[in-house]
Amino acid sequence: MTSMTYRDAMRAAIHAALESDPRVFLMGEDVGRYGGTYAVSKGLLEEFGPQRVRDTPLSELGFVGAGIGAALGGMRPIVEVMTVNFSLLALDQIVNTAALYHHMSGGQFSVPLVIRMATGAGRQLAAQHSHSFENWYAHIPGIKVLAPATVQDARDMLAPALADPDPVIIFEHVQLYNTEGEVSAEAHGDICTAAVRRSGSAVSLITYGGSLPKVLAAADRLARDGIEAEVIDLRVLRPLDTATIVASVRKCRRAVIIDEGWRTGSLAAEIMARIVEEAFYDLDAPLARVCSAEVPIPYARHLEAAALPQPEGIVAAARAVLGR
Amino acid sequence: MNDKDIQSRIIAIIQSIAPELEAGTLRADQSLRRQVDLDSMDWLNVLLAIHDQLHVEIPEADYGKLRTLNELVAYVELKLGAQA
Amino acid sequence: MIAPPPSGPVPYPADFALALLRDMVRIRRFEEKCAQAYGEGKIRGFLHLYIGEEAVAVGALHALQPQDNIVATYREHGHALVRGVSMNSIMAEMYGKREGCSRGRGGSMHLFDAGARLFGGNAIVGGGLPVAVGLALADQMQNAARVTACFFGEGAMAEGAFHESINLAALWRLPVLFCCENNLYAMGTALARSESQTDLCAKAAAYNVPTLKVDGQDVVAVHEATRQAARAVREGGGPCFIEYQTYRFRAHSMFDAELYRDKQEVEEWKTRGPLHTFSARLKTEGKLTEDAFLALDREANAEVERAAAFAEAGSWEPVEDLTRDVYTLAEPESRI
Amino acid sequence: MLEFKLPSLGADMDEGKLLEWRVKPGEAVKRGQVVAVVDTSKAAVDVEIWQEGTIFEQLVAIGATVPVGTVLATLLEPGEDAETAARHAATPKPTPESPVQAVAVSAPPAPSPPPPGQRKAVSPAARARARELDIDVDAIDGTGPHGAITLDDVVRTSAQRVAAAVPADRATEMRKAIGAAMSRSKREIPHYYLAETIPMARAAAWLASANEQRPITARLLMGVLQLKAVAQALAQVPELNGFWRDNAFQAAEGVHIGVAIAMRRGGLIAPALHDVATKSLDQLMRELTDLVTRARAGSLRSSEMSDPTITVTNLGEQGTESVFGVIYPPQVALVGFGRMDTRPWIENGLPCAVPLVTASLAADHRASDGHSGARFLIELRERLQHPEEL
Repeated sequence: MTSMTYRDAMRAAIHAALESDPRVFLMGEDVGRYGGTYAVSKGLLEEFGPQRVRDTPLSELGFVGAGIGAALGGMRPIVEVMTVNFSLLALDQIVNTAALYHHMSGGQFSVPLVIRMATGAGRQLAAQHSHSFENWYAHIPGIKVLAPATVQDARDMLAPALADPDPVIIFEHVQLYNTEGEVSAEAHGDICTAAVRRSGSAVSLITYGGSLPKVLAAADRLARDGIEAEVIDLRVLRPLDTATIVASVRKCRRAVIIDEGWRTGSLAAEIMARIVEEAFYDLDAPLARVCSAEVPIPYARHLEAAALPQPEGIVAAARAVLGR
Repeated sequence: MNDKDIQSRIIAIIQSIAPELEAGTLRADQSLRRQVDLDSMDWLNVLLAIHDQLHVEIPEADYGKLRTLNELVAYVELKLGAQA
Repeated sequence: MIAPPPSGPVPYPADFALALLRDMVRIRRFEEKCAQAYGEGKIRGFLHLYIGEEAVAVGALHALQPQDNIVATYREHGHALVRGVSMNSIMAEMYGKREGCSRGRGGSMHLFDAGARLFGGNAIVGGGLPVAVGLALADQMQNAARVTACFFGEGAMAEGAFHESINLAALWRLPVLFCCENNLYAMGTALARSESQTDLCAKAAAYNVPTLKVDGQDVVAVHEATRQAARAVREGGGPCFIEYQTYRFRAHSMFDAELYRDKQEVEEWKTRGPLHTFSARLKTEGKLTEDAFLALDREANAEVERAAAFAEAGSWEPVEDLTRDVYTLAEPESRI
Repeated sequence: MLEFKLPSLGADMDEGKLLEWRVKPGEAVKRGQVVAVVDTSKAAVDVEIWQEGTIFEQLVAIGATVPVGTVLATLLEPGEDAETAARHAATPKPTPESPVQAVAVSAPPAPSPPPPGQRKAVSPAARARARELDIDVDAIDGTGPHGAITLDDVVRTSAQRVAAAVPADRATEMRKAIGAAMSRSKREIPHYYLAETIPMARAAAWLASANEQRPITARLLMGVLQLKAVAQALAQVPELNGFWRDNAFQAAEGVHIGVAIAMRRGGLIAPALHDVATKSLDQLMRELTDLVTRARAGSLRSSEMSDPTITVTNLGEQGTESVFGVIYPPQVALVGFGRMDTRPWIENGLPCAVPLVTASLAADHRASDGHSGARFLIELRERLQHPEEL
């Protein structure tokens, strides 16, 4: 086992992909000479050259569309959209081209494209740079959506994503880049199942991406009072691993979903709907969720902290469904 | 719904209020409330159930026409016929 | 006043000239059949006909090679026919049948054919441009001697997609042929009411891209210009922009009342129709007789009738296949 | 013979108004020729014909609005003349088979049954009511999805159980309890008895009109009016409302009337209806209905059993003319209502048939005497003459 940061793990994954498959290339704003906004691609330009590590003009619609075209043309592009906030400019290409092509062409064309985006808040970047829209993308049939939350997943989910013949979007929460973690030698990262990060039986705490550390902290605090919470890391937001979610809720009979998106129409809402559809008779308490306050994420540190899900809120929600 | 169905539905309603009643022993031509111990509350509940399950409005003024099971069935059938 | 009808010698042997004419007639009769089928309720949704602009698709696509990539728009029946997509499968697609070239899922605006490297119609104005840039990028990275021709109307030049795409292509010297079919009206908005700079070539030249302006009604001029541009692009000269000045004789789609242009202008442009002007030139040069034209027209009509019958007899895709192909690898049901 | 039908000219066009014919009967037409002008939701549109032939008959008049597909005109095919055309006219045309197939709506995954050995599927509502009626859900077989137990299953089970249980142990227990209370009452309490006949015409008329404005679900019973009248009368005679403890009378603050409820197969319970004086008739009716239902289902709360400040027994239409009850210690009074029916009565000197009820009072002579008992019954009678104030 070696220890590395989430950022180093993702760079190692990209490096391995570039090295092992000539069809793979990285394209995005400042991924080359600047080394990547979050320094994920530092050093790759020097090693692989400008053809395979391509800085693009500030044209999200343009270069995401170009990524789609290159995938149709036989390449395996990794397109980096600096953050999900800028991906709104490229939504038309993702929704109206990438996601539709295989079905609408009657199965003739596949788009083996990976798009990576930073996401989430917590760095005082204010409203326009702090969005969480994973649920928008997880709503779209035809694409897959991943949210690696651990360093191991950051390293191991890219390869299966590149191997997948359909578009895959990988969300990397900004608060995770600096986290450290153990990484095993050989890879084991599938892109279709959720993971039980901490087993327990009192309540299921279901979350993904940047919220995982907060949920694990909350679970530790609950454990001090003898409440053993189970923590589910979704890892894949589309398709949702409903089986793992329902199995956990059947065991614990209570669930709290922690989701940094806004509550209304959130991924948490979708997960609650599936639990009620499939595990209604196993519930001993109403489902609960902890989401961001429905407000443009403010700049001031204390306000941003108040807007986002925090361990205290997660503990309180867990206690509420336990009635303790 | 013919009168056979209506009768069996009404007997089921009375049984839900007076579980001890055996359907067979009920005489359709004699006073219902004398054969089955139904006080005014029970009787109101019977009419309520008929209203809910058979969607028939029974004003208080008609109570007099509903002494026996036959009268009750005929009354309900007449009302249902009118609505169909 | 508009220019006189196309004229002058046809520098091609008779068989090639007749091939050009045949494709134009095939498109014309096919589109007329579509209008009829739409009236009978067999084709639904939106239908954008290519009548009047046939010379652009025929002239341009005959100047490209089978291995080239084609990205088109929702007015793409003609392009699909000239690229060799079977008329049967196109008509079946319009009828929504499983035998359609997109299994009945795309309809008139979304014709796809992997074999013909037709990467689709596209109902989003300018939607195909970034995709074309990507295809060319892939070819450049794989040293494939391929040209990606993307067709779009002058309306698309007001979309961000056009500017981002042509800038990327010029910046990375990608083998893209930007084919602008300027038919003077973006749906109901005339060119001067949508573009501050109406000289479209000047607009494209601002991106350091060589441009050509050609009479889109003259299949010879179209063919020559496209051949010259395609050769330059194929040799790695970077992208090229061609403006084909053309005109659609019918409404933007089924139906609009054409309140935005007057009937007189339509009649004037009909005097510059691509079919009758080209066949007149061929007759004067003895490469075509009236009987030969009638035979060619009958042959086109027969092909159209066969296509309509094929589509009529086609089958509906079973509803059980509704979610087939949403993903390439069939996902286990519980996972979606 | 060919038919020229109004074509559908757009995705959202269902009908069109014929503005103009561009051709006349007898005129030859070619494919693609404009033969008419039709007005649609957007604007007037030239309509082309896609058949060759000569116009035979124009079937739709100018100005008429017709749905898409209507035959506007008939045509003679090239080389066809009028009378051969007539013979063809009768052959019906096959209509295109409709493309819309029933779309299989994929039902959402039904909650799968709990794996065997796992505990039973019980709906939250059912689980809550079962806890209230202290019923063991595992003993119930459910009628909900996959055999899940529903609220109805619990209610039905409890009703059956109570009905079944009473004859066995519960009834004998209850009998013993009633026996003990009654014999203690007779032993310790010096009862005195009074009775008064009360005209009920006004009350009955008021009740009939009140019930006309109420849906059946909110209909009032005469018994509720009687209970409220008792509570109002007690305000004038408080010494009948309270308890005899440590050899002294303790007056009760509120009026909580123990309503005597006969169990289905024998036995009697008199749970309390609280604060009768301050509640509306509608609220009392709702609470009485709930009280009777739960009493018969055996699910009374202990608070309801322990603290009535007076008891009322009402034999209803099946009862006798009058009833003289036995006081429930430690209460000091019991009011009885006999069967209400129409009997002869003198009103301002004239004989008439009036609905009457006999109200009786059994009271503890240690706490009150005949004089106050009589004042109570007269006040009760007076209250029932003003039903609108109840």
